[in-house]
Amino acid sequence: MLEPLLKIVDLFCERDERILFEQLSFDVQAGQLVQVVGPNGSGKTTLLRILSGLSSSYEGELFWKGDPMADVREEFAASMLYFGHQPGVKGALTPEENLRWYAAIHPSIDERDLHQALNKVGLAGYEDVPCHSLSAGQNRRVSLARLYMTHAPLWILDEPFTAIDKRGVAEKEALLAQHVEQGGSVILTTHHDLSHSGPVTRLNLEEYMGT
Amino acid sequence: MLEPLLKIVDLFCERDERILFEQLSFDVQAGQLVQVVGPNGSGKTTLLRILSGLSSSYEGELFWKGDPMADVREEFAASMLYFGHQPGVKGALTPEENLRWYAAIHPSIDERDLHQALNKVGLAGYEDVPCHSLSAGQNRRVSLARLYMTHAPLWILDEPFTAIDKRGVAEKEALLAQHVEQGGSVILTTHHDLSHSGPVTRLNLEEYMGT
Amino acid sequence: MTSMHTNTSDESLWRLFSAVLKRDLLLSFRKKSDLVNPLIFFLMVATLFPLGVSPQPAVLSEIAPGIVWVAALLATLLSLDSLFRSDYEDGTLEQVILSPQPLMVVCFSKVVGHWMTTGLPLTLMSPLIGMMLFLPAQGMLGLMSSLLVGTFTLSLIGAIGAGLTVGLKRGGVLISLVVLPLYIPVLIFGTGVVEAAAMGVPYDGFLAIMGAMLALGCVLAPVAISAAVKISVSG
Amino acid sequence: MTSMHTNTSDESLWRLFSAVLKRDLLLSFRKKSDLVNPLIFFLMVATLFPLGVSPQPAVLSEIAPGIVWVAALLATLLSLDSLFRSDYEDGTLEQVILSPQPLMVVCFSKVVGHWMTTGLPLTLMSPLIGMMLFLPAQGMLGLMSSLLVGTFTLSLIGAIGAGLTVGLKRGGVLISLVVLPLYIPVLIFGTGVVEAAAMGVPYDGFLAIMGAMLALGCVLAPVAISAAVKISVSG
Amino acid sequence: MQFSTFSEFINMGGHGLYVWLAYGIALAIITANILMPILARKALINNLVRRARREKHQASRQESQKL
Amino acid sequence: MAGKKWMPRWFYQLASPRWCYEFTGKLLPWFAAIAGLSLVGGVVWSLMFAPADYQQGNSFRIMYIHVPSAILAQSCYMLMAIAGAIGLIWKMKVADMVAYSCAPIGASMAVIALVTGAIWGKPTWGSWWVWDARLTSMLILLFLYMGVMAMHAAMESESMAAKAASVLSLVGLVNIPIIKYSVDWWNTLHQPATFTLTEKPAMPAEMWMPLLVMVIGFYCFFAVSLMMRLRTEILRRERRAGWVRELIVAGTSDKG
Ligand code: HEM
Ligand SMILES: Nc1ncnc2c1ncn2[C@@H]1O[C@H](COP(=O)(O)OP(=O)(O)OP(=O)(O)O)[C@@H](O)[C@H]1O
Ligand SMILES: Nc1ncnc2c1ncn2[C@@H]1O[C@H](COP(=O)(O)OP(=O)(O)OP(=O)(O)O)[C@@H](O)[C@H]1O
Ligand SMILES: [Mg+2]
Ligand SMILES: [Mg+2]
Repeated sequence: MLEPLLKIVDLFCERDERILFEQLSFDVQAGQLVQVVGPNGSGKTTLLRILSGLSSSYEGELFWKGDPMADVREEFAASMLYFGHQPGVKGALTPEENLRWYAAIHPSIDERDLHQALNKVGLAGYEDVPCHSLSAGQNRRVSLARLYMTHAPLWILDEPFTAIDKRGVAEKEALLAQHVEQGGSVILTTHHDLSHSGPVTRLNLEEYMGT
Repeated sequence: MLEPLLKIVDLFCERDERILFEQLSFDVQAGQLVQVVGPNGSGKTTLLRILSGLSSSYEGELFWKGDPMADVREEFAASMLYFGHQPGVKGALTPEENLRWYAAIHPSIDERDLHQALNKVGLAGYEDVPCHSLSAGQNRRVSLARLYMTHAPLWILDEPFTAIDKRGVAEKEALLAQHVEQGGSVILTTHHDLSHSGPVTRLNLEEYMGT
Repeated sequence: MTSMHTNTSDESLWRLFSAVLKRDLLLSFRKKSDLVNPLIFFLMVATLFPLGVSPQPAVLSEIAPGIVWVAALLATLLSLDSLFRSDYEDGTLEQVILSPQPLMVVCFSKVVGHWMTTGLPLTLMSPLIGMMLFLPAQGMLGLMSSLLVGTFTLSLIGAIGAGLTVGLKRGGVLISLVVLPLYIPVLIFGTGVVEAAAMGVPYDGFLAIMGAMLALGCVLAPVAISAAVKISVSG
Repeated sequence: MTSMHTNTSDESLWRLFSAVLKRDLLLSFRKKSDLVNPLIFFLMVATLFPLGVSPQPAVLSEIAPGIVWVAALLATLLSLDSLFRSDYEDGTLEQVILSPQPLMVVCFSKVVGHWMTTGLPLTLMSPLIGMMLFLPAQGMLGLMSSLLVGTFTLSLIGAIGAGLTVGLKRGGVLISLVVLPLYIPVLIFGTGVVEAAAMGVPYDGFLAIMGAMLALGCVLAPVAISAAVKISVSG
Repeated sequence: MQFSTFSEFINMGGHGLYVWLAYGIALAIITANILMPILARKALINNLVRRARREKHQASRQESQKL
Repeated sequence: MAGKKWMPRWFYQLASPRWCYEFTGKLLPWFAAIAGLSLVGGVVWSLMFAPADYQQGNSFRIMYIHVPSAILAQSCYMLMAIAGAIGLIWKMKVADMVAYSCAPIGASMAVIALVTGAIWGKPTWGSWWVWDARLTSMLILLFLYMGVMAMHAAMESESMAAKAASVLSLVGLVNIPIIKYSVDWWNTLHQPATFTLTEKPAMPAEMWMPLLVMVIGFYCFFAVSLMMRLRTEILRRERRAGWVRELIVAGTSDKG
């Protein structure tokens, strides 16, 4: 294999006197799907926020395609798509307007795929309903529609399947499998079993737990 | 069987010009576990909010132990425990203080079971950590601890397993099974498969979908 | 498992009242800033006027009663926005409404807690501001007594607005619109008391009227507040 | 799949700027109340003074410049609290920070949007309030021009406070503490302009100083705002 | 020496109240500024000592359990 | 970190909390001694030996605490903002702690200046308070301190609080000259200065000598108080580090 897409070296993170993980090193290759697992409070969200660049309260080093993260922050940002606990959907805007806005702020998201994406997540017919009158799951689907529109090679997803119904989950899993097959990478946490996503590398945070 | 605990007759609900469900009639008996199923946006949350008394935008009739709901609102409130999308946990208070407060406002919740309940949900050792520095799953566990402290016969739970890890889900399912066995009733929505909860009655909202 | 009836005896109501009050005070004391910030805001707003209007003692002492009262009114108003908001956002308000306990008592208790953490300290601090605005020394007692009675009325009225706007995303300014017109009688009588006191005229008549407004508020406001909260939550 | 570089050419920055601005304006126009509320607040605060202070034209016209400015300042301040808050709460702010686009441009664009929906309408409405407070007619132009320049400076400075407090549960009063001291120069020069104009004295010197403050703000504030937002979000 | 008698010194030519009040308040605030860090430091060290002792205790207990 | 090579060595040593703890431990007794001596000496001198002002009489003696505290309140803000900037730019923890420790000291100096000024004003101007340019800008300075302290108090995480407070104090630093200028201008427009603080009779040496002593004493007191707060803060934030544990285990004998 070539240079790993993302390389994590000796990561250490502590919160409120408790070491969440230490000596955490792993590589994410192109074409790999990494599932971060661990019980509640083991630090999955914390790890994902560190990897995406949202949090800087850690020690250790991150490399993007071989370069230290600090030097290539912008390039990394352009090639990464993050999906957090909050769906990032404005209630007063319609699904369509929400996605257009995402296309404007993120160069890897292509506005032309918008209608197709809404179709794929099962929101055809809801294009012009303001999001605050959608259900919990529908709101998350709006945000997930970005996955159908992006060219970013790395996806970081924090519990993307929360509140999504069975069929929706199966579809999303297929999408992940396809993305990985095309050479993209995914890092995700979920309490679901991944059954339709092809080979999965598991990263168990309990193994790196502090003493 | 005797008088059903909760009787729903010809319920109709419409939102934004779209009929969510109509002619919905069903009974909840003591000792029954009802799972409301349906895809995202089919109206599960809406139904649960109507049943619990949080929402009154519906047509149809509800009976509690044979009496029309409006007449026995207070008795119903005392015998029902609701768990919604929001965990209802104050970030600035510790898990213990949060639960004490619940005991103060709800007569069916017994303060003496507090420590045992925290133990059961795996939060022993976090009694005096403010909840804002707990993870998403831990926060929901605080709220779920109420289930271990209550004597209320009817539980209404809206996606109680969101963000809870595998082992936690199994334990909660066992708790539901035990509650049902002791003659309590549960109405819940969840996108998980219930596998450890004994017999489950399913209410599929798609069958009552409006035309 | 038997159904449980609520015990609405006086004693149980009192227990509920004190549990809610204790929790709200605990929340305030845990975040000290919640206690101090309205005070500093009060002080700062009062300072804006000498800067904006005129620093001359003659001018200031004339407008001092109005300024202190307007500043107190605004400080109360702003701190009110958060009275129900955090409870709403994290889902506790939903739980309170669903509980069999009388919502009115819970609401009244929250208002008392709010007053104890804003109105009362505001009253205690008012002489300082009175001094900075050259309010005559004989006016101080009138200032404090009118604020003591008045701020509680303000909290009661404001809580109605807070309850009505709690379900809205950007309540911030809306609550002012709802509440300010209702505040005007309090403002008029409050400044009336202070002006009378500053001139050395007896002011117990005005103060009695303020007391009457407070009594009326204590009776009627809790009903309105709990109705407002219920509407907002079960929208 | 190739990595994508950001195109930070002027044109793409302009596109980003206008996309953000358009969205914020759209959000305001969809909730009409957001547009109207600061205006009504402005009006109401200005009406409190005749009630609280004194209804006499002589007194009012003397304190009018100060009152209009203080009311405008408070209206801006209160509406600022929500500048980043809803974006923070629903997770959009997180996404903006993670995007490769320059945060400074996004922040500046949001401030412009805020000014267009509060400062500008406030300026347009100010003659009405000036009239109600018996401000001499020759002072109106000074009032409007000082507000036009000054409210934008207020929005810029206030946005720093909004960015710093956005992560906190009860930002409400804190933002006032942080921002009010920084507002004082604007208040002083703003009222200076109005008073000079009302007396018929030339005021372009003061206005030039306000312009200079605005220019300084435009250069420095976006840096501080984006730093503040980043700190708040990434804890 | 500007004052010939002690009471003159206290009286400060009629301004005694002001002068002594000012010096008194300043003294109080300055002492508070010295005392508060000392107290905070004491409390912190006590805390840390207690924690260190507790950890040592726990460690030894775990040792003995293993044996 | 750019520009590493051009930084003098002490800068990096200071960046180490441990070195800083030990270094301040050595300095502390010296400063404490100077502060104690000059404050006691200065107070005795100013209360008993300095001549009374021919206009203001003995209330003039208030100046000997009023002026040093007013000067100190201003320089403390500078130090706080500069330390904050260093903490922001070079991510230096010790600088953050210095900034954090400065705020309450500066605020209390501002309070002393205001209170003593107010007390002085009563016999001199016949009123506790006037909206004079100097007094107003000192009040605003106190507000700025309060904002910074409120920021620290409101944030849950220490590193976040430090960064946020630093941004705020830097913004305040840019604003201080503007505020000063505007307040000066405001006062001259509204009211012909009835009392000017600047227009002082040339002070004779026996008047300004004790003032100089007091100023030195205040600065040394500031250093002492700052170092004590800083040391506690270092211990608190580094409590997990090995050297702190050793220090604690070695005994609580280390006082200071
Ligand atoms: C609350 C009231 C007062 C405040 C906040 C205040 C504030 C200040 C400030 C900020 C300084 C500047 C120190 C410096 O940077 O050199 C100062 C100096 C001074 N103040 Fe006050 N002052 C107050 C009242 C008074 C009064 C009533 C007097 C006497 C009549 C007075 C006399 C002086 C003198 C003589 C100086 C030294 C002048 C100089 O060094 O330039 N102050 N005061
Ligand atoms: N506040 C609202 N105003 C108007 N319509 C709404 C509102 N909330 C929800 N709806 C509509 O009601 C429908 C049902 O929403 P509900 O939240 O009950 O769905 P749900 O079954 O709980 O879905 P999920 O599985 O996603 O939680 C949605 O399709 C939505 O369009
Ligand atoms: N804001 C915070 N301040 C301090 N500690 C925190 C904070 N947020 C989380 N923590 C701590 O960090 C730990 C890890 O939290 P994190 O959110 O990363 O867990 P998680 O693995 O995502 O859990 P979940 O499955 O419940 O989402 C928690 O145990 C919690 O105690
Ligand atoms: Mg998580
Ligand atoms: Mg739902």
